[in-house]
Amino acid sequence: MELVLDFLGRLVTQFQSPSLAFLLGGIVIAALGSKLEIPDAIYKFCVFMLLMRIGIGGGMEIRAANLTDMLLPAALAIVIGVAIVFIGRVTLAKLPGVRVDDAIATAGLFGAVSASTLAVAVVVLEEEGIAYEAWVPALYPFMDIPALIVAIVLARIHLSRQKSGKRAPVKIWPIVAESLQGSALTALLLGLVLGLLTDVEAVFAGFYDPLFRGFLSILMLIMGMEAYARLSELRKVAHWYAVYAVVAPLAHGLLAFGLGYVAHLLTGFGPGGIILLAVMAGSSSDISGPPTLRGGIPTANPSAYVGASTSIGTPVAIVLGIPLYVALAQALFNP
Amino acid sequence: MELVLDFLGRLVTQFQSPSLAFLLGGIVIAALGSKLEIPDAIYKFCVFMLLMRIGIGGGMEIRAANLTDMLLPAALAIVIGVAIVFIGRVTLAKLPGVRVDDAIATAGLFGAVSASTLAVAVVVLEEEGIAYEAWVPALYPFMDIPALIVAIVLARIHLSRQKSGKRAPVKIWPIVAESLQGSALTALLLGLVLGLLTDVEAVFAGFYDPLFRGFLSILMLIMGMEAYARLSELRKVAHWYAVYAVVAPLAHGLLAFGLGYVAHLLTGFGPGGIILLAVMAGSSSDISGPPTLRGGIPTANPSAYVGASTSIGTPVAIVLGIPLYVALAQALFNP
Amino acid sequence: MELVLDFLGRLVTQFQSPSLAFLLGGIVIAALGSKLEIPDAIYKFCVFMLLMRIGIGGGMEIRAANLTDMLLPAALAIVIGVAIVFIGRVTLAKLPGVRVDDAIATAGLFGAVSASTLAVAVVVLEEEGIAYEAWVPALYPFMDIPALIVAIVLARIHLSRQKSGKRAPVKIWPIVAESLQGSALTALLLGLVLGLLTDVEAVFAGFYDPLFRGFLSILMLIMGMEAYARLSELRKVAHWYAVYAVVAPLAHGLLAFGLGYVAHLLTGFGPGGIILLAVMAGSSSDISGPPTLRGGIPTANPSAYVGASTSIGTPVAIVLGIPLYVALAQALFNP
Amino acid sequence: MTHKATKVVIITEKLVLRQVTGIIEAAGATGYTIVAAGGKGSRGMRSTSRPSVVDEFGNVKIEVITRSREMADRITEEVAARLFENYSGITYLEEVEVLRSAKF
Amino acid sequence: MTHKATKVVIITEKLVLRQVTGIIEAAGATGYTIVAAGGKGSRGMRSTSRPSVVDEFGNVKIEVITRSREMADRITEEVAARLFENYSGITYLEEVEVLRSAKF
Amino acid sequence: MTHKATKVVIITEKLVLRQVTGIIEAAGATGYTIVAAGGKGSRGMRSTSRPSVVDEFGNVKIEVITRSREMADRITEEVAARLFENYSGITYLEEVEVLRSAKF
Ligand SMILES: Nc1ncnc2c1ncn2[C@@H]1O[C@H](COP(=O)(O)O)[C@@H](O)[C@H]1O
Ligand SMILES: Nc1ncnc2c1ncn2[C@@H]1O[C@H](COP(=O)(O)O)[C@@H](O)[C@H]1O
Ligand SMILES: Nc1ncnc2c1ncn2[C@@H]1O[C@H](COP(=O)(O)O)[C@@H](O)[C@H]1O
Ligand code: NA
Ligand code: NA
Ligand code: NA
Repeated sequence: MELVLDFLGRLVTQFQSPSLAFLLGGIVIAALGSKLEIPDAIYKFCVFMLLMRIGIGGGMEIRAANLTDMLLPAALAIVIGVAIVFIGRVTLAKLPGVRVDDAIATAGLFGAVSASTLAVAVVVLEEEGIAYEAWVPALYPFMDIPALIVAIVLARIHLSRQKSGKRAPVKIWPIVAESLQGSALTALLLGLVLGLLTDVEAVFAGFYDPLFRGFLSILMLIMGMEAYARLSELRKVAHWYAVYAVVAPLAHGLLAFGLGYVAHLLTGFGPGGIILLAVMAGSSSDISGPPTLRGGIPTANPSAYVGASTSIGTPVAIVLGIPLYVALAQALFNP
Repeated sequence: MELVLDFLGRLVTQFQSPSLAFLLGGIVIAALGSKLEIPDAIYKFCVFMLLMRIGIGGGMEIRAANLTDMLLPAALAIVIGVAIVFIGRVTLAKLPGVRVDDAIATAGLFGAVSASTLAVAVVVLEEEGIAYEAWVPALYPFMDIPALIVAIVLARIHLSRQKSGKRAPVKIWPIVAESLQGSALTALLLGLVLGLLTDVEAVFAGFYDPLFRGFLSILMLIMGMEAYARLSELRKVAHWYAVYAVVAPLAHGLLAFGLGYVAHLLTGFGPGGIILLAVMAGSSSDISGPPTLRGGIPTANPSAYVGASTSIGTPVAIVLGIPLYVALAQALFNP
Repeated sequence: MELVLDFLGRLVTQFQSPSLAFLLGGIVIAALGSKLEIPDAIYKFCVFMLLMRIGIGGGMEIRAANLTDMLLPAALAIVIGVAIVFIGRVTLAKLPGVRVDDAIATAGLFGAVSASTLAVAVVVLEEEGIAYEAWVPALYPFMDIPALIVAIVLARIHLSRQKSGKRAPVKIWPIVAESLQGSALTALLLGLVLGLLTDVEAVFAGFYDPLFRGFLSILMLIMGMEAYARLSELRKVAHWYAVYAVVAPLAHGLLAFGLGYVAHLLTGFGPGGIILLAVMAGSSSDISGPPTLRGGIPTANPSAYVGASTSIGTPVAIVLGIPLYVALAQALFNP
Repeated sequence: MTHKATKVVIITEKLVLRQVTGIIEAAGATGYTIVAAGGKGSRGMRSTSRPSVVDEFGNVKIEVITRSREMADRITEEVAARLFENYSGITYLEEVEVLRSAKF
Repeated sequence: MTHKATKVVIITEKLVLRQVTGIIEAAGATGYTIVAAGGKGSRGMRSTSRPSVVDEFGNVKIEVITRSREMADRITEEVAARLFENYSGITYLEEVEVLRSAKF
Repeated sequence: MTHKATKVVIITEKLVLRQVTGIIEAAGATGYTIVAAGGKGSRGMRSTSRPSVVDEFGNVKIEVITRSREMADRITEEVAARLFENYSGITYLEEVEVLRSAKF
């Protein structure tokens, strides 16, 4: 009961939090027909700043961290990413009116990670004063890449079975390479390596870190406008996608929260880390995922998976997911 | 006499003020044939930052403000915006060699408000240590929208009279909607609402506010280059536009100053607020006005109204107007 | 011996310095096939910020400086810029398989100055706590323009001799004007004038200066990616270009260091200034030089000169050059 | 197998893009392609919605592959009549051969 | 002196640009030109690699001047067969006259 | 009513854009349209005024609708003679039909 009240209280407060306010602002102005344009170059730059900030911050922390502490959470990230896709394969893909490859692509996107949702969670934790192992955001690729790979592999198995009855072998490495070479993971990993190996403290503290929240606010505005713009696409596909997009983020987040709590019991993984793990699981990729899936599962309809993720999945993951995990953590750790 | 000396002193000093220096720098390098290019994306981003800063700042203040204090200045803003257009209709439009619809469009543009001129004034006030009611910049749309609407309505009345002898009804709401949906007013109003309703203090104080002056300096540079580039267009139209563009900003500014002073006597509207009201009246729209007029009065020649505003109106409003109103305020309030 | 150790120590440390780390990071991710894209608008903005920061900073210092102190270093800058081109004319241009006009263009590019290399040196000096006459970066055009002019003149003399046997007169002024009107020199000189004549301290201290290092880091990343991308072009031309691109930056830097030391003995030119003079000499232009040369020596193959400069010259100038001159200065001045 | 079709090209101010695409859709075309363009013409200048110094691409070039010559003519005439009195712009037609005849 | 050549135009999603240029190079063309484009077609939407609100130019228009009609047909058919089942796009041919005949 | 006209297309390095438009204006054309383009040709590379990693559009595509075939030929030959020895570029002609014949 207290949990519910705490969650609702947080929900109300969060509507005033800047990230969410910009997200909702974006939805509202798009709905009102605003012609506001954020140039593509600024959008890309916001994303770059975000990923560099998360990467460098993570890298600087890993230096100080005990590497063995990271093993279990990293393994969990992989397990969660893979599990989400299989769950989608046996639920969404079985629903009437849903094409199997569209469903697999959607599950892949929801298994992958949204850098901007993760960034919002980082800001919320900092505002709430909840400590977290700063290397946790660096687990991003451990969940992201496996989810995309498994989705592409499952889709190809399905397609080759449909066609010929027998399975054609799927090459894994090109999919991994393509993910890593994509702009999102490159920036994140570059930041990670720079933070780990070089003296970037000054430029981090004087540039990437202070500007991070501002650019995040702009990115949220864009994502809000985008969420509204994509709604019309979602209307063209089976309504099951909308149902999945509401339920899946919270289900995935809670699953990850539970596994994170097990890690807490086993190795002392902290509450902030658990929340971030849940946020990553509950988020759906908005930057790197779609083009990878478009290339890897070309027969899948992007209106289905991008529509579900951008229009509903991301708003749900941010608006409902983040306060839910924070409330859960408060209930469990500061009862 | 003292007023004149104070004004001249300010004028000289202002030539060293950064905003003006960048504006003049832009004019000079354009005249020297510089190939410096500020990318369109950066230009749009500067404008966005400016409007968000003014909007959020205004919104945060309105929270604390006494709403009844705002009523009279808001009403004055509307009156001034409308009056400027009517003044143009009976002066500029009657001059020889001036087409009526061109003149009305020009008056509409001078009635509307320039966000960048307003931003320069805000910086000057802060540098001079002159307090102002922080919600005054938020009066922007109260002057801007009525001026554009009245201009479009007057032009259509003129055109339909020319054609058919009888007046066709003009729909007001689409013009209001188009103004509000334009990128400039959306950003300003979005900022206003965010500042009013949500906890954006952190991102305001850490991003929008500190970066504001820097982006304003870049915008001034662009506007200087643009002023020079448009001069050649102005040469193609009647020289009365040049005369209007020199006289109108100061006349409108002084009119607004006078009305603001009346508000001071009636309700205690402060000197900083009066100056900003005069600056808004004296400024001519550079971002949102031109496309609205281009769409609303398609027969009017943009070389006339944009040339007059960008090449002469804005430099006069900034270089002469702002120090004039500041000197006047000093003379009146700190004699 | 100590010098060598000091240099090697610095070299190792510098690999952790942020500027270099971003440069190497860019090379590595390009080599790994990353699809990371920094938008053109952001690239141009980084360059603009850099040049304005150098220009304004220089201009503010010149105000305080004793102008006669600047005479000898400025004269040296001219001499060095011109000398580098003549050295290239009698070395690179005589090598087998090297076309004379290609060689002259290459020497011109290496005589000209790289704003980004200079900016890295400024950051290194600030980190190392080595003082420098802040007007030294403002000597940039004194070395840059003469080098480009002499290269274009020598190339035209060569070409007209080839064709007709007799020399056609070459007009100098258009080349100077074109250099000055180019985006790089305009921004630098605009900054210089603004810093010299106007009160830009606030916007400098609140915007251009603090953001400078961050944008420099992004520029280094771009230059690293670019260095790798251009390597393939370099492979298409004679391997002498690669040899020149390794040797020339250090040779030019040491020559300038020596001349700077003479100025030290004569007029007390400081160690920081000597280092910056050497860095300018050792750098090769990446922004303004190539288009000027492309227009001025149209017959020269840009694959040769841009490839040599971007792929090898700039990395050598930054990675080896800067620590070398710092080590030399330490050895000479703090023995 | 290819077959003949007519391509309509419209170059005009960005400001009236929505009106042009409205005319195209109303004419029943299956699609259109838009490219950002700059240029100079008899009016000498373009729409003025934003500083020309930062934006060389104030025009748009719109191309429509039409099934029939009649549709092409209809689009061309409509655009010229409704827009080109007040906005600068040109329009012209080209003969092309399309592959997937079914699409147009 | 000019002589006739065939221009192949392909308008498709930016995402498959590399595959298209691969087909063009494999066919032996001497070059190609790429322009950023937006548009609307039968599929109604474009690739989704980035927010559509910030990027109106999710398509590319690729033009190839080909020496021979056979090469033009080969490129057109290859692109249609390999890409247009899963990605949106159109392709068409135009007759042009080239000046520097040696180049193509 | 439409009538025939010739469209000149020039694809070359951005660096020489001013020289190309100078030639076009000197030839007496009523206007031209410019589009940013990227591409690959026999020289394999483009002008190098800025990092290629950030700028895929180092070329420009310029189109001119000309009143007469003679003007088209004059522009084409002038551009080829004055620029294409040192700068990369191609040029070709297309037949088009213009609507507002008075304009060209
Ligand atoms: N002769 C021409 N050839 C190619 N494009 C033209 C021509 N004339 C006009 N244009 C294009 O059409 C736009 C509007 O032309 P105008 O209405 O003549 O000002 C110009 O900005 C050019 O982009
Ligand atoms: N009739 C048409 N005319 C011009 N461009 C078209 C046409 N149909 C389609 N396109 C272009 O081809 C792209 C893909 O079309 P589609 O495969 O029909 O979705 C669209 O986004 C347009 O850019
Ligand atoms: N066969 C071709 N088809 C289309 N465009 C071409 C072709 N050849 C060259 N181009 C364009 O012309 C530019 C210069 O070509 P080049 O002079 O051959 O390097 C290239 O960058 C392309 O944009
Ligand atoms: Na996820
Ligand atoms: Na006004
Ligand atoms: Na040099």
